[in-house]
Amino acid sequence: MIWDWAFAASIVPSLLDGLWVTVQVTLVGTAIALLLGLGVAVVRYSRIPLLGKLFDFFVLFVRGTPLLVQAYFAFYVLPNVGVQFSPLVTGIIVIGINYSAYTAEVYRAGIQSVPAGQWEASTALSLSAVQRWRFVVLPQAVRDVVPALGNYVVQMFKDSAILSAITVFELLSHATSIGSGSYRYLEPLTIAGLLFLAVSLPAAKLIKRLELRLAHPR
Amino acid sequence: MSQILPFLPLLLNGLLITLALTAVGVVITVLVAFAAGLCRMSRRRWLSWPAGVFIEIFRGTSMLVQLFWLFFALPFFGVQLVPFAAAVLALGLNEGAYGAEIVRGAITALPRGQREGAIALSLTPYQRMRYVILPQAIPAMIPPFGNVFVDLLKNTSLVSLVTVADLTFRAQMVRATTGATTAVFGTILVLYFVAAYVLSVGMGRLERRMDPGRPELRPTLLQRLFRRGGVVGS
Amino acid sequence: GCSFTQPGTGQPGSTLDQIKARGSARIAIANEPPYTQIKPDGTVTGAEPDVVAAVLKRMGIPSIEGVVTPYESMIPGLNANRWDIIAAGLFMKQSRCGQILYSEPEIVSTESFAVPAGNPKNLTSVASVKADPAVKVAVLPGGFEDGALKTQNVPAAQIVNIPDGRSGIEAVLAGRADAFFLPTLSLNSLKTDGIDITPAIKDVQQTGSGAGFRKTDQDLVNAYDEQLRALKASPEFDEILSRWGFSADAARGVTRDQLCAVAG
Amino acid sequence: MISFSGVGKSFGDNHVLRELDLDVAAGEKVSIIGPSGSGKTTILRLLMTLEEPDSGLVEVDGEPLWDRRGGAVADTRGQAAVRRKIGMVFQHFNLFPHMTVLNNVALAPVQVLGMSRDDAEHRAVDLLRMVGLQKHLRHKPGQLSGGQQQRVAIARALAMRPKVMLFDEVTSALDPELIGEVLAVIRDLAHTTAMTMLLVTHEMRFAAEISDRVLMFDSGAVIESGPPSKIFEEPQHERTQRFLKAVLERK
Amino acid sequence: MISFSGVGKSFGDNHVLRELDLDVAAGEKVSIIGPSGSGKTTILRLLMTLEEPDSGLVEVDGEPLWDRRGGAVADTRGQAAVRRKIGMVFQHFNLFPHMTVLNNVALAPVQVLGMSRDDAEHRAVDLLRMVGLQKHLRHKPGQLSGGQQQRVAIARALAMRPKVMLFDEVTSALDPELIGEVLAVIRDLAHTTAMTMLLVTHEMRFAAEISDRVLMFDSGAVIESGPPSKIFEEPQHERTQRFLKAVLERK
Ligand SMILES: Nc1ncnc2c1ncn2[C@@H]1O[C@H](COP(=O)(O)OP(=O)(O)OP(=O)(O)O)[C@@H](O)[C@H]1O
Ligand SMILES: Nc1ncnc2c1ncn2[C@@H]1O[C@H](COP(=O)(O)OP(=O)(O)OP(=O)(O)O)[C@@H](O)[C@H]1O
Ligand SMILES: [Mg+2]
Ligand SMILES: [Mg+2]
Repeated sequence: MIWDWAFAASIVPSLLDGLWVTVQVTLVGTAIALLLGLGVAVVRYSRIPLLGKLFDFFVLFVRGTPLLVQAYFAFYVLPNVGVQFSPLVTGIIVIGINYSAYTAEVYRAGIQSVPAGQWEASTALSLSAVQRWRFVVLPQAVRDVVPALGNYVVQMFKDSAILSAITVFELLSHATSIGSGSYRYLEPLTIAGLLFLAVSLPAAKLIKRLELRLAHPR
Repeated sequence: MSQILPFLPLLLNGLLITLALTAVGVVITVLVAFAAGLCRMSRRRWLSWPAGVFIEIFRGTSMLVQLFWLFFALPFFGVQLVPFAAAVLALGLNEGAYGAEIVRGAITALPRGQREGAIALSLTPYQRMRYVILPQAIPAMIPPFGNVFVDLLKNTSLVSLVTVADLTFRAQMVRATTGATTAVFGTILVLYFVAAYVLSVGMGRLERRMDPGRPELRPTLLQRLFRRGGVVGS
Repeated sequence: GCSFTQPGTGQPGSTLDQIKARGSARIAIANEPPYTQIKPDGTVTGAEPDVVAAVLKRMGIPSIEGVVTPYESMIPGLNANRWDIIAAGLFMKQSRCGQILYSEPEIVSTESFAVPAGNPKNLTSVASVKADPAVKVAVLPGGFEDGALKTQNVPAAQIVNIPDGRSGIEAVLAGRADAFFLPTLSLNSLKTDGIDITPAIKDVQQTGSGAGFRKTDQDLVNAYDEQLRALKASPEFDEILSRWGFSADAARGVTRDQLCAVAG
Repeated sequence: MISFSGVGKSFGDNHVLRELDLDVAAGEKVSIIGPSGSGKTTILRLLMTLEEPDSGLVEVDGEPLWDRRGGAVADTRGQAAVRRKIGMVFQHFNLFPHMTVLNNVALAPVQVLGMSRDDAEHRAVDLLRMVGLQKHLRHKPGQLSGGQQQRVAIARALAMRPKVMLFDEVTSALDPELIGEVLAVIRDLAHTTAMTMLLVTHEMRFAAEISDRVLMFDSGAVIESGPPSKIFEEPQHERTQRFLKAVLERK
Repeated sequence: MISFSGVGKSFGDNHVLRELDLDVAAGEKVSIIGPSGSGKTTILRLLMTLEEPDSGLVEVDGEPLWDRRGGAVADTRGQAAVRRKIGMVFQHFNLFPHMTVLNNVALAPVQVLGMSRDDAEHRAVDLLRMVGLQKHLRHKPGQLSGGQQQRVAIARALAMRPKVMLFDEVTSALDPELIGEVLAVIRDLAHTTAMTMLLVTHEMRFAAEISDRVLMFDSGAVIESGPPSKIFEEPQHERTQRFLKAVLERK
């Protein structure tokens, strides 16, 4: 028998620990990506002279390079310039920044879908730039793009496995580490895959539902 | 930077592997995407159901887990792929699963009348697909496929974790040998970026070329020379 | 590239037959000088690969092909038929000897800590690490040292995983770890300014490595051991090991059974 | 040429056709009128196999197209051959936007009838000349007006040499000043060919002019039928009177 | 209260305003009429700083809003304070769809004027009662009819206590039966407050009833101006006569 059920059962608790780390990485990474992406989108949309161009390039560059290499860069290079973080923190920051480039594009689409009349009405009410974003534009822009953002959260959940390469001890690392101790990869890798599915499939279904609800309110 | 100059050929060799992975990956992605996407839309349960399971599994798990699985677990089922093949298969299946949804989306987005117009002309299902549906759906697929291809290019870096000597793998090697961490990773970041940029510019070109509503081009000289006689100009 | 043989069964044709037919064997290495090293042009060298190459040559197999992989995937990869032989300085110990077959010992070595210059925390033994819970030691996950710390019950919180030797030195320099635990000779080849290498650590057992094989390849191991014995009896063996800083006599002085008894 | 007997069709709870019986003789030109939702389009779509009936028998040219008598599962062998005798023109043209006008018309003859490309193009050019579009062979549908597109659609259907032509409100999607050119083409067809024609239309004057017979439809049944002079001038049924009054007033 | 002198504005080659001079006294109610594209909306948008003039001077309440005399770069310091004196109601309401009616009205007083939430809501309730919507405080704009939405928009503008109110075809987007309720609110404002009002409208009868003065606009210039009785009953300019004739016939 290729598959060893007893062994498979014995490693599940350890893999669940790994899943929990993966979930934590995803949650904190999501918070970073959502906030930073929002900032990037607003700055780019506001056409702030130098910063806007800079952020344009940031988005282009981050989207044009692999997350793995970005993670390596942060992990190996940053300590040389005196920035000290644990692998976990480094990983969370890297994946958060990486995804902020994607969420920024999502927000942009949302902002563009807010009708010009909303901006004009804000001017007519003498709202300041900050107030306009805060009370009028963003609440409407974000609402429409919640499903799209949700899809990126699921994507981030899956991509966080890449952080195992910089020794973040998440689900896949747990699996390979079990492999190094027991010299078996089949069960840990298969169960790790199933755990990823167990989270991402329901999450994706939930987002689909949300999307339908937003598209057809009430 | 000067430390890594002697290793530049090594890195470029890695870049070549990366580009080869991307090129073969693109082919597999497209094949898988069309096969899975079309099967998914089939009315036959035994076609649509497995396609659906395939798509959900490959979209629902990590690319890296898939790669490890194909590399370290699949051999236990008696399937032994060389590293390059395992890598390219993992990439192609994963991105193909995303591509399948693109194919399906583009086809279902076509107005219903196109299919009905084709039925009214007694075209067979194959002819409908070949002459009516796909020629219109494919141009619509190009921009989203562009994103998938760029993703594919970036994901090739993951194969370095299963011993395939791509650009990232070579970079790790050069780094381990020289310790020139910043220069090595800086260099390959730029290389990846340029490759991704060129790829997306190329896809943009293709998109403009394939615009279906575009007026018919005047026939080129070649076409005029080699086209059989017919109704031109009648 | 796709053959449907049942890995482990050796059918059709055992690994020995296959590599003889190919004239080449795939060996797993870790790129950790002086044990293993891959040169920019792709040639594989280092103490263990050089020994393996010499033995294989005597067996009539002229070439080797190196695959660089982390320690943790060496045995799973061997079992998955990703490579034919592990030649990475993968030290023998009980658990490993239970999973794979080893040749007779090829190299024997000692273990040391890489520490910040002056060894500020005065780390000289595993016991001194356990004595101070604030000390963090970097290891390669799945490596011999990782196992050694774990069998001596060093708390997981004190162990920092790093992916390769270079990163270990960088971790010590950056303060992410207080010490980096690796074979003495490996550390010597990684040594840079600001790093000291401690003398051999006393409270880990002396250990050594041989070539690793799948359990189903007993015929290959037998053939290999035969030629290895011949090599070890010749001056060529001294020449290879001294080139990389190891002692040939030390390797001659131990047996596979002794090393396989090492706990862990 | 066409015969419906006991044909029923529902969409969910909506019983669109109930036990419909209807016969059209070879060469007959029949107009179908009636209020929105009465099932006019559904009849044409059944003939075009775009919908499947729930019960009953539909025959074309003596051969069964749908046989669901007693609710049996439809046997669709041979259906393709029967459908080939029918051409259809849609309200929204449904031209293929990625092909030239010429290719739109030549596609099916080459692919379905197996004609040579040259023959098919020659026939296409003849038909396009007939509908007055010989100048636009190389244009894409998007470059034409709605009226021109609809004329291409007629040519495309004719290219298959159908024995029966179906027209479903072919002028409803057109700007008023373009309707005339399309009706002129159909009038011409009606007067010069022996094709059987089934027309769903709201153009009462046109229907009167070209039809041998007019069917008044309501709730999936023929409630009145007869020559145009009778239906339009002395409708018997109260529903027909009301319908005609409403349509004529709207103009 | 409002004064344009020598104001020019083009969009590309399209010279929408040419050397416009225009004065509106404090408390005056002025209606602006004229053909489509003549620049009526542009005037209001300049006042609301939604567009920037190319040249000339715009003053409000004695303070400069735009000073581009000699084409100088506009100095926009102090502009916000001047703009705060002006309220505007748009053709398409532009309510904030994600806020309740109450919050729509109370937002700016809290955020811009720094009123306390309680005070702002009290004022909002008063204003919403005035426009007859006290029952809909907690509704979202999407739940209201167009006429109700436009009345909310008026209340929202009034909540800022503007000295000047701008109305840009505020009834054009409404179903005919809803126009009356909006006009009633504006009529009430015109008769009971001392606000300066600028109204772009096609409702001639309404303009006649509430305005002190009517401006006839064509191609970015005032071609005729005077009390409603004069403009509507004995227009001097041929263009005005033609325009009024066309508008009144259309009704
Ligand atoms: N695919 C469908 N699914 C559900 N209901 C349908 C479908 N197609 C048609 N119907 C319903 O069937 C009924 C008859 O439709 P049909 O299109 O035949 O009417 P019609 O007489 O052509 O009307 P019109 O003059 O508006 O074109 C309508 O109530 C319609 O809503
Ligand atoms: N943002 C803009 N960009 C380009 N042209 C514009 C813009 N806004 C207005 N215009 C042009 O300026 C001219 C005057 O527009 P304006 O909206 O002031 O006319 P109007 O008198 O309000 O017409 P209407 O009665 O149709 O509302 C028009 O020709 C219009 O096309
Ligand atoms: Mg219809
Ligand atoms: Mg206007």
